[in-house]
Amino acid sequence: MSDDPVDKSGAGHSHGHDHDHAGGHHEESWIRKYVFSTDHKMIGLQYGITALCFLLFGFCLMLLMRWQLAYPGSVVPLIGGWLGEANAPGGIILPAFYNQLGAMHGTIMVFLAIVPLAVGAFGNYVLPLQIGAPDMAFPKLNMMSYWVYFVGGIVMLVSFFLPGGAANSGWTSYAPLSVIATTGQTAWLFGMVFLITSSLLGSMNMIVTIIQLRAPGMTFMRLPFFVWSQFVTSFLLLLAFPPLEAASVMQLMDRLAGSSFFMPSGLFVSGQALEYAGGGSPLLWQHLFWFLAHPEVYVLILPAMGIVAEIIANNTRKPLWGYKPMVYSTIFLGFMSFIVWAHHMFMTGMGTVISAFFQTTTMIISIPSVVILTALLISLWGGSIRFNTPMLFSLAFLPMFGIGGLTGLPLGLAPADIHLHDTYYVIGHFHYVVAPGTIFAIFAGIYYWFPKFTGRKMSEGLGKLHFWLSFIFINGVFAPMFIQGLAGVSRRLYDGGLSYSHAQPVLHWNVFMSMAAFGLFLAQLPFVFNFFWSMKKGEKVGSNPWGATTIDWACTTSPPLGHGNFEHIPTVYRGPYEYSPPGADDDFLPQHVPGS
Amino acid sequence: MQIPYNEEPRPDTGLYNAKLGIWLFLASEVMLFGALFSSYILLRTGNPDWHQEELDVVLATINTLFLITSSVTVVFAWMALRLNDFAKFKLYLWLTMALAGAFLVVKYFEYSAEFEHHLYPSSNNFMATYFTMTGLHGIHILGGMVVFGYLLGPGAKMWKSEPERFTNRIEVAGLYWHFVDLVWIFLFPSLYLL
Amino acid sequence: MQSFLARWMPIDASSHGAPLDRMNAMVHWLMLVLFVGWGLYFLYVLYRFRASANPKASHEGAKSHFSSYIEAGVAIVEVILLVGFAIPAWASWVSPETSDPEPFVVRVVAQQFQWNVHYPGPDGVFGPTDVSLLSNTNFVGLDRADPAAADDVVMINQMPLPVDRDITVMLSSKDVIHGFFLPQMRVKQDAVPGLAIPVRFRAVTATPADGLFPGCFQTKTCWEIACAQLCGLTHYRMQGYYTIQSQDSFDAWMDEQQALLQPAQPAQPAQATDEAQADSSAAAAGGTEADEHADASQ
Amino acid sequence: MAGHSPEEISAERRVYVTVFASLGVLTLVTVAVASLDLSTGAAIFVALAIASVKGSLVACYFMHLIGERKLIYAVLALTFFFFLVLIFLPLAAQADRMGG
Ligand code: HEA
Ligand code: HEA
Ligand code: CUA
Ligand SMILES: [Cu+2]
Repeated sequence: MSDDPVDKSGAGHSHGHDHDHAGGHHEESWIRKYVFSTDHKMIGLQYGITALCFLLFGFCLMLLMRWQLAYPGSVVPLIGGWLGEANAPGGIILPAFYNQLGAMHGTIMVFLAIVPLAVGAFGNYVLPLQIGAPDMAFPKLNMMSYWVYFVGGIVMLVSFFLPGGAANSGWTSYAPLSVIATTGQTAWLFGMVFLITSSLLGSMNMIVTIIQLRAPGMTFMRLPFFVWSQFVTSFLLLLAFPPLEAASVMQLMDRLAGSSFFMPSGLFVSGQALEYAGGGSPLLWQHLFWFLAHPEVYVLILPAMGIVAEIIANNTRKPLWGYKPMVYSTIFLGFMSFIVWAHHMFMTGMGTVISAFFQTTTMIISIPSVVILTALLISLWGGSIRFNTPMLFSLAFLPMFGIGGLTGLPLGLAPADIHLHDTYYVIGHFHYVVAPGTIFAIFAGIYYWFPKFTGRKMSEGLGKLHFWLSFIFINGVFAPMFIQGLAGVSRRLYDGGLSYSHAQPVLHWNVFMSMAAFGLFLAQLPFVFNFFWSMKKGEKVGSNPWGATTIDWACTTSPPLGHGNFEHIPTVYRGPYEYSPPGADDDFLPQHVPGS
Repeated sequence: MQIPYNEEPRPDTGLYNAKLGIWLFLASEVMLFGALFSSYILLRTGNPDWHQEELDVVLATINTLFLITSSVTVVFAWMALRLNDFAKFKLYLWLTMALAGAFLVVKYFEYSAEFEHHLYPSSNNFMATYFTMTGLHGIHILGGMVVFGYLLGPGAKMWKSEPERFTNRIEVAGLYWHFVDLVWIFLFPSLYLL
Repeated sequence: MQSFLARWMPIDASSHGAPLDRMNAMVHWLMLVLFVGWGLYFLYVLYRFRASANPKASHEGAKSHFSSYIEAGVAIVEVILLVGFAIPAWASWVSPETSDPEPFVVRVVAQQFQWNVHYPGPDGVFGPTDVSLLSNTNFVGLDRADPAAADDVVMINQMPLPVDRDITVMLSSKDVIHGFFLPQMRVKQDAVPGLAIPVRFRAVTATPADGLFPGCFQTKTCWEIACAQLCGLTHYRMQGYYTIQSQDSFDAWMDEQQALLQPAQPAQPAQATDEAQADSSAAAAGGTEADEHADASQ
Repeated sequence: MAGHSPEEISAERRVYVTVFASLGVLTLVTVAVASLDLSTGAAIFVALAIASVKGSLVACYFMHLIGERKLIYAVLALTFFFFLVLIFLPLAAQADRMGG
């Protein structure tokens, strides 16, 4: 195989001017290289590491909750004493603390872990390589996005130490509860303003990069599917996030300046009438929140689909089946995701017409997902399937996303949602899409691109162990949630439903699910070990260890990979997945290699 | 390393990077202010006891004229650069800064007068909307001034090294500035006149 | 077909529940068919096209178009579910056909962390309420001075209802958003402060004898009003109790309440009777403790 | 992109000055109309119509949207559609509620 990029230096680009680009060709200082780096690869890694830490942190918050759900009101073992007297006197979690954990688990997982991983890390690192760009279009802005994200994360973390603790009104922060909540909510809102700003800068950068910096010959229909998924995702981030930014500002006004945007007249809390002007609308908050948050859930899944598509094409050694329908479906999905949001609000008293509208759009939006999933499934047909670790995670993604997606259908039909809304059924639905869905895709991506990050492969043995244990345990955590949900167990219950009689027949599942969650935690140890061990000791590999066709594998592999990525910008001659071309010796024909 | 299309437009899109970037940014700004306008309409139509305060139309009209004028000066600054007239450019951009400053000063007096009449965001939802929208708009003005300040100060060096790119920067900053003007054009009647 | 989900779901004692459950079951059948079908295909493909068995991949892959038919099939079934079931079912949830000329109306006012139930009494007219009258003894702000209020009954966390009547619950909230959830009635509705939302349903089965309080809290056989929406600290125990009774026993209960109201004292006795009527443990789960927590919620 | 020759630029300048004058006039017109005591509906319509004209002038000439690239139009069309969704769907939801 050829590691030499095609020599067509800077075709189509002109570099007329000398300029005093700081540190351009000189040895960069440590700070410029590792901290305030403008290299998209370093920024991608910064995003990745930070977000993995948040993922672990979010998981740990959840483990505390799962302990409480399994054994309500009993002392948290091992770490109970460290949780602080205000939160867990004597190691027993208080309701107030449980609510903080829940709100922060949701917020951290969504905004600080998964989105930064899927978009910040993979998007940043892989995307410019896949389109043959020397960097992102605006490297300094890229650096800024990361640091703004970082500050947002710190604000969220620090909020645990405020009087009254972190935000405790759910990740949805429904008003008026959130408006009258403790100071943690203010920190949450400020944190969100930072996180949203970061996403905006990042997505704008990403779109410009994709449109402007594609290598010669890289037409839109030759883009790897991963790039398409990031492209659509970026538009969702760009246009759906600002309304929540506005809403956060308005909620801040309500909390700090005493306005009443989300406060209706005549509230009477804890035996006292509140002093305020009134006339606001609690449902306005919900509209603005879900206007963001529904597109947001596709932000969580689209990059995952992109990663999975790359890996499936590579490991079936054949082109993706239905690349074009997949691309069109993704665009359509992105577009539709702006007009389904109120399916989260069926129970707020919706009339017939509006609910019919949102039910219809919700059913319509399920079709492109079906098309994408079907295309991926059919892509397997006729392949020569290699079951390496990235492929295992990618394959598992399909039925797991299937379960999550399919359980979205009854929720999308308002009459069926009457019974299921705000029960564990919803929790089960979306965790199937984000945990064994997106997290698995992210694991797959880490195993797959690790050689690009480090020049070494991760251990396959440990990887497979990680996969099988995770697969079993994660289903153990989430499958019983559907049963509990059907039984009518509400979500966000401090005691997991203990005091409700209709919950009694399904209560025993709580222990089972929590045990599976602890098992899931243990199952991550091989991964963490593998991750660090392989950086130093993993098998050394060449630039293109998987025999891949996309041009991220055409540049020499990191660490030598310098700022600028390619010695010469490659020229692209064909579509992204020319695997097993008829009549060729090699079973893959990279995009940048000339010839038939 | 050099990022392509910082100066010259990419042939197939006809755009240089920052131009596309700023329009995307403005698109997100449309959604930001859109959400506020949406809230304003929803709260106002949904509340039978809505109370619209009388605001100072004269000051707001003056401010509107300031902003419109500053939009002209900023395009003139850009034109001056294209004619290679750096001195004129500086003059026009300083003028823009001055007009923006004047806008904020007037706004300051407006706010003080409102506080004196005991009108705060907590008074009613009209005042809350008013302060939030004009406040956010004011922050955008301030942001614009910071950008112009940079382009007149340390950023001006680029005129020597990469004049094309510098001219582009001015165009892009101008686009942002016109947008801020445009938002005001809608804020003015919705808050002061209706 | 319904038994498929009914195994896990609470029993359904309402008139509108059966079609909802049926629809829910139908969707789940669709899901199951898709999942099992694709699942079998998936496993087969993984086995048949493993690299060791199929060392050379086919460039074209699948040639048939059967997937388009499946996609079209899914779309058609979804359209049928939507147009044939979901939209009409929602329309009748929003405004059900009533057979009662006069539905039985009751107000439910949610608050952190209890359900206040306000009956109009035998005269069928709600006494006026006002925010300024709200207090820790007058939970719905009822103006007892008004004649229409004289026979009004206010209960905390207790909601007896007559069977086979069209019932309208006018739902509202005093503080934050709560979720009014009657699992056996297939009723769920957010209680949004500032709005009064009518929730209409009809119970077709009375609560079984062992489900009637007092004492149901220990035996776990009662029917509960659950709070579905996160509303603060004690959201998890914002529990009420409702019973569906024959019209006779409901009337008898209402008479008892009227007798207790006789001294014609405002508010106070009505509350006291609630406490007395509710079994100790049930009351403990509702009113009294909630007040303690309410202070902490700010 | 606009040309660089001095003639073209001075033509451009004339356009800008004209637009500026129109904006100024329209501002005064809005204020004048507002003092006319129209019915609420008419007042809102007139004020927003004038604002839209002014906005279009700024967008078309100062921001040279007239003669901008297709790509930018596409982005703005998409944004405008979502903007309308954001304004009108919540209103529609508020209008169509259970129990009227
Ligand atoms: C990544 C995230 C993600 C994704 C992709 C989805 C996808 C979907 N979601 Fe989900 N959803 C969430 C995240 C997500 N959701 C979250 C976080 C919440 C809760 C928020 C909260 O309240 O806190 C939620 C809540 C939620 C609700 C509100 C429920 C309620 O509160 O009452 C609804 C209602 O319509 C809904 C519907 C849907 C639908 C119809 C889809 C569709 O797009 C799904 C389409 C997919 C398919 C139809 C699958 C196709 C499958 C096959 C073809 C078979 C394959 C089989 C094998 C491989 C074996 N979702
Ligand atoms: C992207 C989103 C996301 C993700 C990934 C998860 C992941 C998980 N969630 Fe989460 N969850 C939410 C979003 C998410 N959740 C939201 C939005 C809510 C609603 C909150 C609310 O009510 O407001 C919620 C609520 C929620 C509840 C309901 C609580 C309640 O209602 O009271 C439960 C209960 O079990 C739960 C469990 C879990 C579990 C067991 C996981 C597990 O899958 C976690 C698995 C994690 C891993 C496998 C990570 C492993 C990490 C590493 C290995 C890091 C390695 C590090 C280095 C190498 C440096 N979640
Ligand atoms: Cu009330 Cu939850
Ligand atoms: Cu959704």
